Amino acid sequence: MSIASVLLLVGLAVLATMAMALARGLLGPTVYDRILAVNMFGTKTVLLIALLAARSGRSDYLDIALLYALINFIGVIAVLKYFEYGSLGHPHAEEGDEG
Amino acid sequence: MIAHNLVALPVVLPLLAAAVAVLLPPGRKPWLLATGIAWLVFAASLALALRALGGEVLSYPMGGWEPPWGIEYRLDAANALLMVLIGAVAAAVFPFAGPSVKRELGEEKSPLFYAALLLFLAGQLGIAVTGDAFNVFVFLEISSLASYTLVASGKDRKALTAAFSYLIIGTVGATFYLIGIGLLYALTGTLNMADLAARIPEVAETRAAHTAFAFIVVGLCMKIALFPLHLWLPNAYTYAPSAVTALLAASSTKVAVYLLIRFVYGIFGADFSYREMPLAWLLIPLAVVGLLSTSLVAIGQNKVKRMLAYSSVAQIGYMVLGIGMASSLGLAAALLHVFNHALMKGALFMALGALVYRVGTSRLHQWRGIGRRMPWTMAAFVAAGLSLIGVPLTVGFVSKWYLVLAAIELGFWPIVAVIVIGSLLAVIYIGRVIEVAWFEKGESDERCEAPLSLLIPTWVLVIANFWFGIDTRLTVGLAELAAQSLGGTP
Amino acid sequence: MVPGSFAMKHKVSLGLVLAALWLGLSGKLDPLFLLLGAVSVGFALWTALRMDIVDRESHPIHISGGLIRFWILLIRDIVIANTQVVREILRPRLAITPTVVEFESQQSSDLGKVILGNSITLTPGTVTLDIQGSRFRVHGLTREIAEEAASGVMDRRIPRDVEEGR
Amino acid sequence: MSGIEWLGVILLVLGALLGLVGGIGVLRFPDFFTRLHAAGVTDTLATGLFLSGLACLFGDWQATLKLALIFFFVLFTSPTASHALAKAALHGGLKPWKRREDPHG
Amino acid sequence: MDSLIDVVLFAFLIVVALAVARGRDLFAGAMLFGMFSLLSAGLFLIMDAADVAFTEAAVGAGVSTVLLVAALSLIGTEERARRRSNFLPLAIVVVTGASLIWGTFDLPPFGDPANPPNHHVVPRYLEKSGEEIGIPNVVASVLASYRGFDTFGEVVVIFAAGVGVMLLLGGRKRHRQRKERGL
Amino acid sequence: MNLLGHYNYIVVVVLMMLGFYTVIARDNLVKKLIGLGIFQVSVFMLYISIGYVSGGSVPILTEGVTLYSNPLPHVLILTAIVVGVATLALGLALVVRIREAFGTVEEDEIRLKEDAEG
Amino acid sequence: MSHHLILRVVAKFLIPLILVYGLYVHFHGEVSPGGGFQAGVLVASAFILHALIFGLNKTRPIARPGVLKAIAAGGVLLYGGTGVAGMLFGGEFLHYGVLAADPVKGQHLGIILIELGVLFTVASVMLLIFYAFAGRQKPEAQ
Repeated sequence: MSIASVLLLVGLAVLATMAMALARGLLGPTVYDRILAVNMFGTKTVLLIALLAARSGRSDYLDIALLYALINFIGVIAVLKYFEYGSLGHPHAEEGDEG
Repeated sequence: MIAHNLVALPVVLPLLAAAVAVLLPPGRKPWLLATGIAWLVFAASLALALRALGGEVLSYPMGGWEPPWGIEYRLDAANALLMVLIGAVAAAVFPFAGPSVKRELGEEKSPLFYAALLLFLAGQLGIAVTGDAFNVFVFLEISSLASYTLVASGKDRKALTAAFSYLIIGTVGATFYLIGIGLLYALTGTLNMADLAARIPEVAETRAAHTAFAFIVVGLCMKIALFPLHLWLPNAYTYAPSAVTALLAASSTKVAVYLLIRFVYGIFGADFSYREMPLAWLLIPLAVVGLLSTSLVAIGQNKVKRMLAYSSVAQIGYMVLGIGMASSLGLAAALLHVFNHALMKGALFMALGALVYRVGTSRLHQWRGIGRRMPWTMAAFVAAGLSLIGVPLTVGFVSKWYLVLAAIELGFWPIVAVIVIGSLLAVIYIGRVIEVAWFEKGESDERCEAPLSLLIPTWVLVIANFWFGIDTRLTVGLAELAAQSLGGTP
Repeated sequence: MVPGSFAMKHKVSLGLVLAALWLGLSGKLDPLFLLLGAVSVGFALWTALRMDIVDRESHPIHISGGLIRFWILLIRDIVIANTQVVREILRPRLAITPTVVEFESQQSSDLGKVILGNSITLTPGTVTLDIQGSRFRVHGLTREIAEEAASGVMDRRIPRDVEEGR
Repeated sequence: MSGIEWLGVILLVLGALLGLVGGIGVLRFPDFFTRLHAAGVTDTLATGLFLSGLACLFGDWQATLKLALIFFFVLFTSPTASHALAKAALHGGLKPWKRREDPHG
Repeated sequence: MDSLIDVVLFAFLIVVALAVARGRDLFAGAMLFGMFSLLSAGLFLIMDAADVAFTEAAVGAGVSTVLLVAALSLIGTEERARRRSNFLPLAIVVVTGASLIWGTFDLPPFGDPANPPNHHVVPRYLEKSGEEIGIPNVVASVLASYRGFDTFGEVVVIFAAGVGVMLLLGGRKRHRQRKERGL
Repeated sequence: MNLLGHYNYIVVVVLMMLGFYTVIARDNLVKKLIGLGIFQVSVFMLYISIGYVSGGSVPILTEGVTLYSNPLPHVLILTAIVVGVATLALGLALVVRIREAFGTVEEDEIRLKEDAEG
Repeated sequence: MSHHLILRVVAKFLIPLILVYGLYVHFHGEVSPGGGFQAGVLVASAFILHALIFGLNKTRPIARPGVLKAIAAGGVLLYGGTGVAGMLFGGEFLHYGVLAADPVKGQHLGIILIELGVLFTVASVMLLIFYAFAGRQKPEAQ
């Protein structure tokens, strides 16, 4: 068993997890389930990219994973904000720090 | 230094000026800047055209990297003709835009509006001179994005939907083009047009080359608005602000026609396009059907702007007819008609803009007696209309004459008949406007001529219609030179 | 929020953190890249100050001693909780009893609440649903897990010095 | 394979298996809130094991640092996103599923 | 290793694209589009296009999603069921796709180092850019120097989009006037 | 012709056509834009497939590596991705304005409203 | 969303890190994947995160639309200006080799300048576009 084949197997496991997340995203039923699925899909992709980086032995690929970990968060926040307030600009709620 | 970089300047200047325009305060300044730039571009393109007329081919390596490694700008007779055309139309339309746009849209957004106008101009010029197939895509998108914006800034809410369908069709067209270029790149490994032309014969037998050709042609035909793919055009022209319509009608589709010519003759070669691929069987029927049917539709319109828009689709039929004939003469006629149609449609839409400036609408029934109230403006409209019909001594006559000659040369008599019928249909729709404007009685006879700032640019273009109708040395010379260098016969 | 030297301390700490981040990412020590790094850190610091986001909340340098112990215990908790949840998932017939519990936390500072809330969420099996004042609402996968979360073990573990300056 | 590589492989496999289990949970559990817990499994321990396994295989300090950074970010953002999501769902009127009283709610 | 992961990723992509084509929820469409970009970023990475993957991840996951969500917050997310017949679009798509597949059959083999693109123009970039430009990332040197003019065009495209969006969405005054006239 | 060696191209074409179908078959304007995005991204995949060299490495000059993937398609696609986002942004801005002006983003309903206006 | 306690604290913590990371991606574009465009997106997304959590009204004074517009135009002008400088020094448009005595140094200088131009334009335009969408109010139901 070489490292390459281990990486392949592990990669397939990650892909299987992604498939399950995708299935949840398509099944729903609520919109929150979908967002959850997308978020999970995102973290798994980060792992997949990190795995690909390990395969090629290039640490600079990890930058992509890092970028994605950061950006994914912003996307989820934007979606949530939309669901809570219906608008991304949302002028009020400056006060009242605790919700 | 200027002489060395002259090829790049017409593209670089408006691009930089667009960035500057955004920074200017709302008001007249952005307009003045844009106009100045347009004149500079026109001057530069004339200087270039004179050099091209001498048979010179100028190659300019962007970034100092010689082709095929870098992006080449390449000026020969065909693009020189196109550059003069774009420069001339811009030089006339930009001054016209000032008062017209101020009336139609207000001044608060003028920095952004003129930035978009300059970007559009730069995009068109970039497509015209670039010698790199991918660079074409980039500039196609610059000018397209700018033109979607410009169309959408029209007053009527339908301008928005018109711009949206333009965006969808335009992007699909550009993506088809991109697919074609990708396949060509996979086959030849180059993006430089001259290099492509040299390497395509080796792979001409492959199916991938045929597919690439098909995708490029179909993609460009969407941009050209060739008959069944023309549905975006009438609305876009009708609801855009007048100055924008004049500019779009005069240059946008023309640049796409030029690209089609460049690919069909210059890159794939007439031999491949007409022997290997049945291009003539595609183009000529579509052109004929499109020409006749849209001319008929134009007659039925009650808005003059929409009528002219349909007439534009019909006129595209003439150009495509010229391309489809696959002869040097036909190609020269097509190039000539590209130039001449830009002059006449530019003049027509500007005259129309001047009329709308006072009347407020282009609905025909509200134009009763307008000829007596705005004689000079209406006279410009009629003069340009005569050119559209193809009356001798106008540019319209020159290009149709060459088209007829090309058809006769090949013995395509039915096509001669189609050209004549098309002209007769143009007589009908232009005649309707003349009838309403001069021979029907309006509510008042008070004189209300359009302001000189609109009239002068309009008349400049109208006079150009006659000038190039009489003195055809520059245009015919360039067109024939281009047709020769592109190699018209299969 | 906190004037004077206290705020300065946070600026310096943020600057150090950012510089460390740059060096770690870049791994290059030649002058050009160090200069670029200084520029980048300067820009980020300047923007952060303009955004007014440099304070004790975002840079809790005042918590020191208990933090390591807290982390170790948290990691242990996470591992244990994971095995619990995995067992629930893999049970042939689902036996979960989802429960929502509410409890009062002793944390008075926002930072303390955030640490508690995120720690609860980080441990699988429990998710912080809402924080109202000092009242936490937590969703647990089973009743036992939820009740354990409400018992306040985690709450008491958070270092006291989070509260400093309040 | 050297010792550290063995360690890396074991960690990786463990992480991937844990992730799979989380995925099964996300599919199996009856409602959104319970699925959140299953997703939490894949976010915390699975990610941690996986990334540390990769760090062992890389054996390069810069890669290790970047992997640690990724883990650190995931550790910060994932519970935050989960919490925000749960809060939004509650706010949006989603009722947690309960055994016995209403098995399909 | 590559080809297996490749196949699975492609399968995901097809599922996602089908879901977009068939689904009715615009919001789900936006999220699926984000996933699509992300998966394609993974594929780009497998095919050694790290810079492209980077950009696609940044754009697809970040910009596009945020923009789509922002726009949907102004538009609403429900999509009405379709009434027209699907026949014509389907026919167009099948014809286009079939011709494209027909055309790609005799493209040079996938991944073969002997393919023409690898022997014309590009060798110069790979062999000389080190000494001519002096930076190791060949994509960056081609992007910024050899084909710097394309990149200038790219910047201008972004700028043009900014100008367009500001012209269309900036300022509320004109919008109200239009609505009164329009309706 | 070699089906296995070309499955990459075939799948990419299928993806393109799914996107293209969404553009031309759906009435919802936002859906059209999403379809357009998928269409474009699939074309990008075609380009990257063309540039792939099996056994090659990412085109960042590294000592000891001689076989690199073709960097030129990467450069082209970087530009094209940017063009894609720009188009998406502008298209969405247009859709927002259309929604404000017509109260709907379904193409056929808009057309009905337009025709009613004449 | 600023009453989201946890989000607020985490965002405060993350924003500076995203900024530094974005600039790292920018400046290391020559040796590893990345460059002006990706960095521009990252920098813009740091501000977008701020706007999402603290509200657009808090972000606008920090990155004012007027200033952003100037930066966007400035980026294009910086790129174009570098090109024009190539012309002025006797080369072609965007010929960086002539910018310094040693062509390789010139190339380096030119690339740094144009990448900065890309960064400026992309970051500011992305943010401006976000402002344009998020700052608009939803039309009343019709």
